Amino acid sequence: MISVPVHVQLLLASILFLIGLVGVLIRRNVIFMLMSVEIMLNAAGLVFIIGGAHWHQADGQAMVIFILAMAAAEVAVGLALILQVFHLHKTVDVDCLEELKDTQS
Amino acid sequence: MNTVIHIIMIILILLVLLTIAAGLIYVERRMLAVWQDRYGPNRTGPFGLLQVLADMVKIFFKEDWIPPFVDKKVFIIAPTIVMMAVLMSFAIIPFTPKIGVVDLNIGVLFFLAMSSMGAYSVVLAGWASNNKYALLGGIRGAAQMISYEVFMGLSLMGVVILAGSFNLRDIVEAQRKIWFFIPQIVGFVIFFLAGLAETHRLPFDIPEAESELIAGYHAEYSGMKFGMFFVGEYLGISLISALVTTLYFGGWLGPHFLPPIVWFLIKMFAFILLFILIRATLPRPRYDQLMSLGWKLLLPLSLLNLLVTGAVVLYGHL
Amino acid sequence: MNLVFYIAALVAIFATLRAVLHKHAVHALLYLIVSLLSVAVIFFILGAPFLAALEVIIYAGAIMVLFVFVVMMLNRGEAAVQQEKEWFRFRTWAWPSVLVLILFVEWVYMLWRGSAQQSFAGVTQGPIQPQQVGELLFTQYLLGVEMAAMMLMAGIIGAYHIGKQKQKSYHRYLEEKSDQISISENKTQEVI
Amino acid sequence: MDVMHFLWLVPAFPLAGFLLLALLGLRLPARAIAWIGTVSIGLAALVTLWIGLDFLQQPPAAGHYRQVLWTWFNINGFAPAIALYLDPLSLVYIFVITFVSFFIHLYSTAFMRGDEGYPRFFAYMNLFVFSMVTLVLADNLLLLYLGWEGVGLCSFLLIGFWYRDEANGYAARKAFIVTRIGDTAFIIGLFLLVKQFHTLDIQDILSQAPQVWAIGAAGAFWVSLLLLGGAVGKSAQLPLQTWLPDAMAGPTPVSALIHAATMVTAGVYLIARMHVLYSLSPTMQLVVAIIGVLTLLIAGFSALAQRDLKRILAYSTISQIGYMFLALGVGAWTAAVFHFMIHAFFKALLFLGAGAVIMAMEEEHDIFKMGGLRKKMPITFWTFLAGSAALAAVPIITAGFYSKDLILFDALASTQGSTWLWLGGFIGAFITVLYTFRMVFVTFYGEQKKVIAHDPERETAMMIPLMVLGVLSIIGGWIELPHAWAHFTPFSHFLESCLPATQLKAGVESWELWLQLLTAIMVIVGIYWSWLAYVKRPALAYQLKQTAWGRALYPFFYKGWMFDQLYDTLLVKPVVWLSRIDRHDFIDYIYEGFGQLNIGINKVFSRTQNGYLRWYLLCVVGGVLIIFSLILFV
Repeated sequence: MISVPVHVQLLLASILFLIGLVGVLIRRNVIFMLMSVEIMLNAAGLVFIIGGAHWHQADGQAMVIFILAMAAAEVAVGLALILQVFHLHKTVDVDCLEELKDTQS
Repeated sequence: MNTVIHIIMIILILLVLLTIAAGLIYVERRMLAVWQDRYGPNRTGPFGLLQVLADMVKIFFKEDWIPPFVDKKVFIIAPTIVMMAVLMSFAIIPFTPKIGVVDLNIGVLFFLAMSSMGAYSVVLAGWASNNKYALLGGIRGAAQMISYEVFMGLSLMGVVILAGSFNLRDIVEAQRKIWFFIPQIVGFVIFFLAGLAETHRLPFDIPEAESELIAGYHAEYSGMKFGMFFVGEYLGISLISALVTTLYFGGWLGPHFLPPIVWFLIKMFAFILLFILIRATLPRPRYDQLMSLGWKLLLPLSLLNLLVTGAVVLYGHL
Repeated sequence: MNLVFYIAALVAIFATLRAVLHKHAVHALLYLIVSLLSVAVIFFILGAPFLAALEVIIYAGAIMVLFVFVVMMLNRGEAAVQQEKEWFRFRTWAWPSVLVLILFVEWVYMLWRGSAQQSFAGVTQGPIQPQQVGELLFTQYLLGVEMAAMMLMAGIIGAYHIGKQKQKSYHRYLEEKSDQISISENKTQEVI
Repeated sequence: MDVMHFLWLVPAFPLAGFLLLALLGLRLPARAIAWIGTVSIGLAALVTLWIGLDFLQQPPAAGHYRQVLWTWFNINGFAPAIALYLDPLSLVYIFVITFVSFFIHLYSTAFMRGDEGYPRFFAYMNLFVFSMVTLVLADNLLLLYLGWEGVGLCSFLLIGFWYRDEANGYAARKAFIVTRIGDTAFIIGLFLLVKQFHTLDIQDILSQAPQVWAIGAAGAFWVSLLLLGGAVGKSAQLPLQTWLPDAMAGPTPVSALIHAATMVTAGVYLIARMHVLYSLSPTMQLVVAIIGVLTLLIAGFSALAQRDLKRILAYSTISQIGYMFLALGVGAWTAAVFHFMIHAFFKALLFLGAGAVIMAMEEEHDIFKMGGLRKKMPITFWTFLAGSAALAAVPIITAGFYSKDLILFDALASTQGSTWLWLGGFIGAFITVLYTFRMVFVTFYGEQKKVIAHDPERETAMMIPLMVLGVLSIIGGWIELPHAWAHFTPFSHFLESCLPATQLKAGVESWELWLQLLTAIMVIVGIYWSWLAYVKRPALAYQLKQTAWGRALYPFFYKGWMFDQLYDTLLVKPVVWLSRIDRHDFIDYIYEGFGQLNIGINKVFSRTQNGYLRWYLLCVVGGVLIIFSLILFV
């Protein structure tokens, strides 16, 4: 197959992960935040695949299947929440959703 | 050297497929006419055979107009997705033991992946057109396609269990004893229905229903972009027919007096004709009827089929 | 094949960056789909064809369609792009970016130090077949599969319940009737 | 099919009854509650009877039957099992427990009718029976301890059953805390045993102990002392006897079942069960005997001065258990168990009769405000008289005579016995006669001072237990006749396989008849005196009270030899005083400082909870960054 060094492969995964992280941190639109979370999940899956390929074991792939299932469930609930939030607040701005703050400060 | 032959084969298959798809425009119109007791195109050339050429010329030279209110990039990308997805899917079809683009281990999954990509063309075309009919069509199309994809995949798994492989060549080889449409008759019916919905052919052409959505998601398209949707649909029909042939009807297998490729094409054309026959005969269901048929009947049925198949195979192993 | 890996990696990085930074939701989603497809290619190259297919079918094919759906349903138009531009200020992205950059530097340092200490060869063995993954899933990780199934069920029910909007009847008569029903329900709950 | 396999049903039925009542009790009608509560015990009693008959017909080869249900836990090879162990000793106990409980439950269905805590009462009672049966059937000391604490809990719950009255809650807490002192000693003893034998299996310990310890060894001394502490607490013996009179705050059936018939004799059971340890430590055995004698005297004198019907019975219970301890102390194991059985019959009977009287008198406890009930309540009177006669050990015709006489004889004639012990027991017996018949005469003779509001004799459910137990109090003793009369001793013969026979001094056989004669005279004299003082010439008792001795001793006895006051002065007051002067001690400031610190930190950190999701995420990233930096560069 390929002979790319493992640390280069991991570098790709970490770059993808960090891009996702940046996305979560800098976007105020909830949909974009959810997308960025998906990017991060995907990058984590990539690490599993790299590990599985490195040691030539199927466990990594099994883990990624779990990640897929988890992502599917999470996105379903998350998008339903976004719809409901949009329905109530007429906005997708995450900074408007700050009712859960400590009132004393 | 090998690579060169490979590339030549890919180009040849592409050409043949596009020709067939274009030819199907003529075939469909003629056959519809036969079944509806009229003539169909018969002016251009003998039996109207040159009608295909005329249509092609028309499509190519029509003004390729992009409405000003659309989202330009997405509007352009959308029709190419469907073409790309369908043509990519053909890569895994083993026409004969020798002819075929790639011998992929996960062939069936690759087909499913590509068909799920196909959903985007409908959604994006509908959304990019910035037109409420188109958007409705797009939403309908997306819901229909991702719903039917579920049990399309599930119904295929019966075949996969019986053959023990995702590889289409292995599946064909596994049918030397018996064609899978006999043990997998339920799976075959479900797959065929799902194929109809996947290609949004009549009677499941709800995303583009002329009578209610004025052509739905491709209402704003014209020229070659429309041509891509148009040809893409015929390619889709061919793809489903080829897959049904491969998965359930023994692919190239057949008595030796004809070469394998001929057997394959005969079976494939039979199913294409079946598609056209269904279009000619059945009325369009309502949208909610389509969805409840899928989720409430086909999904449990395909799960049951999968369960029974798995149990039988397991029992056989024991 | 190494070349394919690098190309796919570059495409993935570029598309992901565009997806994260794009102002337009649908375009960003398209970039994200491209990114997922190229990750799928990388999966394939790394000897995980099964997961590559699943990545396309589930991630790119199903999950992203849900996103597109929601974006289409919200349908916020050109004003949304303006708003995104407004939100996207130096003040917003400077600090997070610096932090993440530091994190990145640390990770790179860690990866390189690790690779210097220990020579990791690239992948040379053949791909792992779907059969192996399936056997593993239904033997060693059976409990995990069951739990994933339960989680999906919970996700479906939760999504249905959360996403369900209250039926709004526009007919005066029907509305009154539904009010009455809700009052009587409250009463019965009090009695109980 | 072996009948013994159904042994687990004996604890299972009461447990099932408890669970049903605890979960559904509030939703069920009173009749169903009564049925569940009583029938579950009745079934347990029937299973016991069935097993007992089988045991008598074909005794198991080893003399006992062991049923392992499951392993409780396993830590480093220390694996106590949930196992039931049935031998003659435990058979006698579960027989008495289940049957007496059944009759008391039956009685309670009528006695407690209309009480708002009806389901709660039966739930607790069933839980008690379950715990008691577990205690008795336990195969190892840890399971025994579980049952031990279970009965303690039920005792606490039932003493404070009418918890709205503060005094009842106080009595419940007192009982709980005082018995807890003994239980603490008990569990320390268990620790010692585990350290020595690495097991808590009773039979293992009993078989290994003689090999490990010589007679008089320090280990045996300490273990038996600590176990005695537990037994003393549970059985209300000196010096932990103060809780039992107050425990009469609970409903009368509870006093009958828990504080007379069964739970308080758990200490006797424990010592009889671990008799090998006491045989190895003669000093401790002597201590047991002395405790028994002292207790029976102290409690007897206290009973003489009480006015509350139930408190008389409570002190009498303490005194009778003192007899059992005396028997244990002189090595008359079977005599102790025999007296336990007979005592369970007549004391339960007396309490139930007292309950009927109190019910008729509208919650009046003072015997001097009753009187003349003989004609109005004939069944109660005659059964109560039978029970009193058994308590006073009226010769030949009552069961109490056979058991108490055996103890007195053994106190003198056993190798560990002595004249002093016998004399104590004898005086105690005389006092017993006095206070018993004082109670009977004052309550049932004389003129009637109060009208009967609610006649309990109409309640069949209350009268049947009285009659059955009355009959048992009379005939129960005939299964063990004195040696001097005949060699008919099936009871001690039955117990022989698990309890050694009493070692008698040489040439004492002939004394027995003389002793019996002495006892008989003493009883008759005692009855005559009581009759004289409380029926013939009531002024006599009053005059006696007015003498210098009477004025000094009467309040002293009335307050139970001032033990409560003594403990109050010695223990409670100093602790209260210490805690009062040390109310704001420096340790509190440390904790308050922690509290203040927390509040301050909370003020600082609650500013970070500003509701902005992205801010939280940024903090997470910052944290991750710090952790990575630490991993990489430190």
